[in-house]
Amino acid sequence: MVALPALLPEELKKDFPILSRTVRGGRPLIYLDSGATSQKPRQVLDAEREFYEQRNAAVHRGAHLLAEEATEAFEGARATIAHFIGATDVREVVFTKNATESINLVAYSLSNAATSGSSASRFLVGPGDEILVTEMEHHANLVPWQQLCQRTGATLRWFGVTDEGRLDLSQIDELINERTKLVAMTHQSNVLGTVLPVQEIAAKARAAGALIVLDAAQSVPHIPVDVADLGVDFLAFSGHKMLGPSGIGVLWGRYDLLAAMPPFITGGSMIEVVRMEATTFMPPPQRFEAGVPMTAQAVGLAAACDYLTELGMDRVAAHEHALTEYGLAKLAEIPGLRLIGPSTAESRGGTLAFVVDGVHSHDLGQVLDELGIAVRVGHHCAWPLHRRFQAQATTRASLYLYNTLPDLDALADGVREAQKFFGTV
Amino acid sequence: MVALPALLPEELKKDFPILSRTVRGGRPLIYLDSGATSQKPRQVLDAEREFYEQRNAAVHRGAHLLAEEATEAFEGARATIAHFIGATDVREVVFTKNATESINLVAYSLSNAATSGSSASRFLVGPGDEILVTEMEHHANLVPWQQLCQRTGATLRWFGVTDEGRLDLSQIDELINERTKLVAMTHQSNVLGTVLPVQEIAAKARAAGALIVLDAAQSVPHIPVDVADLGVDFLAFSGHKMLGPSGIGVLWGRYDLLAAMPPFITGGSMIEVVRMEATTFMPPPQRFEAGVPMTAQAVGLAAACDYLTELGMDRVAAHEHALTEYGLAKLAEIPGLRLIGPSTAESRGGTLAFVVDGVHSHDLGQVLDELGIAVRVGHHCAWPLHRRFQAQATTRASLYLYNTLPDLDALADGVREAQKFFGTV
Amino acid sequence: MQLESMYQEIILDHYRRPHHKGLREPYEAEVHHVNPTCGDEVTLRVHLVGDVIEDVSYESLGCSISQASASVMSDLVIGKSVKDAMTIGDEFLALMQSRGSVEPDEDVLEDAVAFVGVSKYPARIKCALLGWMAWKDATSRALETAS
Amino acid sequence: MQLESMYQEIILDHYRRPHHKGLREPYEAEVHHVNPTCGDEVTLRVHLVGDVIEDVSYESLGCSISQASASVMSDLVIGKSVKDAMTIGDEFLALMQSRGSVEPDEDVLEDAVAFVGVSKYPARIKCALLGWMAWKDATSRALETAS
Ligand SMILES: Cc1ncc(COP(=O)(O)O)c(C=O)c1O
Ligand SMILES: Cc1ncc(COP(=O)(O)O)c(C=O)c1O
Repeated sequence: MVALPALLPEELKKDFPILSRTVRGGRPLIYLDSGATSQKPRQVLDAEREFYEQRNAAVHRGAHLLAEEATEAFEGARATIAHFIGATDVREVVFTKNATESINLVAYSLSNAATSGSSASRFLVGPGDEILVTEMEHHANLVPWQQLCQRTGATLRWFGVTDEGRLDLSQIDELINERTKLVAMTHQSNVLGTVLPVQEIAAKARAAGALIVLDAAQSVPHIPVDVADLGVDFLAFSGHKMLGPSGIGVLWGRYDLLAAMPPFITGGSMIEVVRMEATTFMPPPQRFEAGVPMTAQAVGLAAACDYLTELGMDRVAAHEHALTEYGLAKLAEIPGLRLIGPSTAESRGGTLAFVVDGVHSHDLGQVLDELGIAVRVGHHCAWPLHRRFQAQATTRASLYLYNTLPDLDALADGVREAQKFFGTV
Repeated sequence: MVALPALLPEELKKDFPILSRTVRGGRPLIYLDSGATSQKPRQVLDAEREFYEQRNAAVHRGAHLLAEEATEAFEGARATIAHFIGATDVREVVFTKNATESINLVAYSLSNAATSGSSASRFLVGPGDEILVTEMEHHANLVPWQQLCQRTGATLRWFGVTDEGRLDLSQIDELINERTKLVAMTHQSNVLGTVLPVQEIAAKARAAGALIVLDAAQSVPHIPVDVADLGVDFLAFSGHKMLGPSGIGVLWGRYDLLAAMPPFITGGSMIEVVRMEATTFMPPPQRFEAGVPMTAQAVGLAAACDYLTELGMDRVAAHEHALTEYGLAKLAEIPGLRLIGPSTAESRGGTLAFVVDGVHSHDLGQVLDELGIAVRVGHHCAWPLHRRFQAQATTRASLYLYNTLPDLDALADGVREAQKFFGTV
Repeated sequence: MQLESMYQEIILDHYRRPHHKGLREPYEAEVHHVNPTCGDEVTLRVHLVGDVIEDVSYESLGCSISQASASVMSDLVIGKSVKDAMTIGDEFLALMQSRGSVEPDEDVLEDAVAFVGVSKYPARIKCALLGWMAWKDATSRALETAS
Repeated sequence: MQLESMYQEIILDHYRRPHHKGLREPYEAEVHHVNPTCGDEVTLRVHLVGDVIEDVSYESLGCSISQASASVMSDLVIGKSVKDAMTIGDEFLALMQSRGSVEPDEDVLEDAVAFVGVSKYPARIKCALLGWMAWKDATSRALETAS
């Protein structure tokens, strides 16, 4: 085992209280399921608690000191998060409960355009129009678009995936055409690890006049993301996958678009004037943040951004890249193991999904769990992609900044142990 | 000042760290804004933190020990919360981000029925149908219904409010008719304090074949609520108003209805089978919980329910009733103060809204804030109700279990001080 | 390792050499069940003669637990009356929900007692129940068709 | 109490006896602005002659700060050129966003310097700006109509 210069210091683990707990049979926990949700550093938990114990109040609604301080903390968090993704206009950051809601917000706003008057006509979608996705999408970036098509009569189309686990761009000029109203794609696949050529696709989509939604749930936590560079219109991610609390997500959107879009969830704090007969709405981001928001969680997520910024997203990405190279090599040595996804670490994140001949992923996961190794088994909310690879289920190890080379050694050893247990080697 | 036997011990304040902080000029904080959001006891903050530090994982998705423990904590929280509101079937409790989303969930599920096939036909709403609300609704229980009408062509109608701040039932037999598809009303007004005769209205609505949605955001935190008794179909509330974390709400719904309703937000963890062409959905509650949920917040909310249950909701209600009687008497002594809402504590919660001649509520709130007293000023997300009372804005003191008689003395003294400052007395 | 308590030899045997597997004629009802979290699936047919379960045939894709459980289930219910088989099914369900705290009755459950270890792993209980739920569903449908 | 720093006598005077209040003819543009958090509202008209603000007239409902600010604003802009008035408006906006950290220029802002204390209370800044925003909006519209 070599210590690679790109790696972050192992002491990082100490910031994460849960990583020092033990699991089955008193074994230390080896957490390789950050693609599902990440663990939280003390700094994030402290920030949330400090908010509750010192400044908790309903934001944007009160004139008293606590409300003032809470609003400042909340809007300060918005600014920190905006800065983290390179958004220069803080009003472009909308808080949601998770990436799933962020994507649904766009999908519902589009169908609401049908009954929102002429100012929303640029968002109209209907029969003959096409929504374009990919076969590697997480259900969160697939089902909402199926449902939008069901509500409006539009047609869903999709990019295929190559055997290597890359997006199949061979049909792009047919797939993106004048009927294409919206292109929704993932930035980084939560199964394959593949990073998509977003700028290239976005440029064609923009030329065709389509809106572009990027599911950045697996990229914002792991690589430097700058919305100004990507050329997309909307970007969705979740706090819980990037060291932040559960219960918060973000939709970033271009201001001119957000400002013209009909609302999604309606209620308090997003209105301008309310009469029994009719209501008018605030500009973004308020228009899309009905009700008392996830205030403490926004503060926690901002603390997570600060933590990541202090480490440096470049270093986080380099760390994961080094781990990925090492892990890919380790897994490649195991007979009977088939990787699903690119076999090299180029344009690829630290998500290692695979099948093992003769050992179902549920059984493999069970053996690993017994060894203290937490991985995910199943279709990882990407069922069509699994069908594409004739894999009913896969085992997925997903890495983050607190993982180490020994974690990957343990994974490889665990896979071999499962093969022995089930008598396939 | 008398110590009333119904009051809870003052030591309760010690459970709430924020209540020992000081505000402007080093004055102790007197928090009278719990109607906006409540403060959190240490027990709730500890439960959340313990979850993050020991059991955090994505629920319902992993097979490893952490995922198992996290799922158990999350589903255990659901059971605790179900029990707290008298629901015998835990599957009837759906987690949302706040009461606002809970109400929108029902409103969108109804409009989605239009494109969800014959199995959803009982939820169809269209031109000629009527949605019935009240003039005292919070925007969260008004705007979503206006929007549903806008999407479907149905007509919004509403109950008026009497001068005493009670619901005007004189037109009930005309308002509830065979065209009424849904009745949405508040359980307890967030301005007037008025508790509505829910059972009486629900019985008529049910006889007319209408669905009944109860906004319980201001009742569940303050009085014993038993869904089995109320005769409603849906009930919505928020965690943050009942000692729980921000970022979590609940929709309770009758199982047979939830089981027949189309989904609202779609994505991972709510699906049965996903193909590129089409998707089928899980039964409730999963069908309505797309994406990684607010896990830690559910655990925190369950801890809040435990805290309230240990005190006893009867005692909480009695405490607030005693405070309300005292506060009403105190305010009645102030010349130039006009209460908005019932002047006695019967069928009324601890929400004291008023206007003071010659002192705008913003200015009054400022004086109170300077004295360390946090109240809310404005329309409190109930703008039509304020118009009804020709009040552009009111000052609202809203009580909770940690308030005391001296808090109300301070309020009354503060109002008089503001009158002096602005020279109106 | 505690693995042996879950993967008892009986289970691994059924997994490697499942009984009654394959889809056969005749049948009165066929169902397709899926475990939405992992994608495991089973297609299952029931053939009734009067109130006796004459045959249960199935195709399935899934982990050792779900495969073995379907095999054990078919052994247990084929040849029994619907009523008796349902009783066994209820007993198995109770075992699965017991978290390892009940002593399974070997006279009733036969090879299915081997699943006692599975009941300690909540995420795997659904695997063990997949075939049983499919059988229950198919049987109710077959009874409906008959009546 | 710090209240006196916010509610300076000048402010209370304007609040009790607002200048230029009432809606008057002629005007080129009328706007209605609302503060959505508290419901305070103002209806405001602008009358231009060439590029000079000949009159600003308004009706408003709201707190002392919003009322006094509208009154002070009308004093400041009436009779000025649009350009000069906009400069004063920008100066006032900067003062409001200063959190009490800048020394306001009394030569430019006149009575409006009294609002320096308000800038320390973020929730009240919108009150102080309500009339100004309405005036700015109405003026742009009046200019559009003219061109
Ligand atoms: C009566 C009532 N209904 C609904 C709500 C909305 O709750 P939330 O903002 O938590 O969604 C509130 C509180 O703001 C309320 O007081
Ligand atoms: C690629 C991708 N998109 C979307 C999501 C949805 O995120 P959430 O469940 O937090 O809404 C996830 C994670 O579950 C994901 O991996």
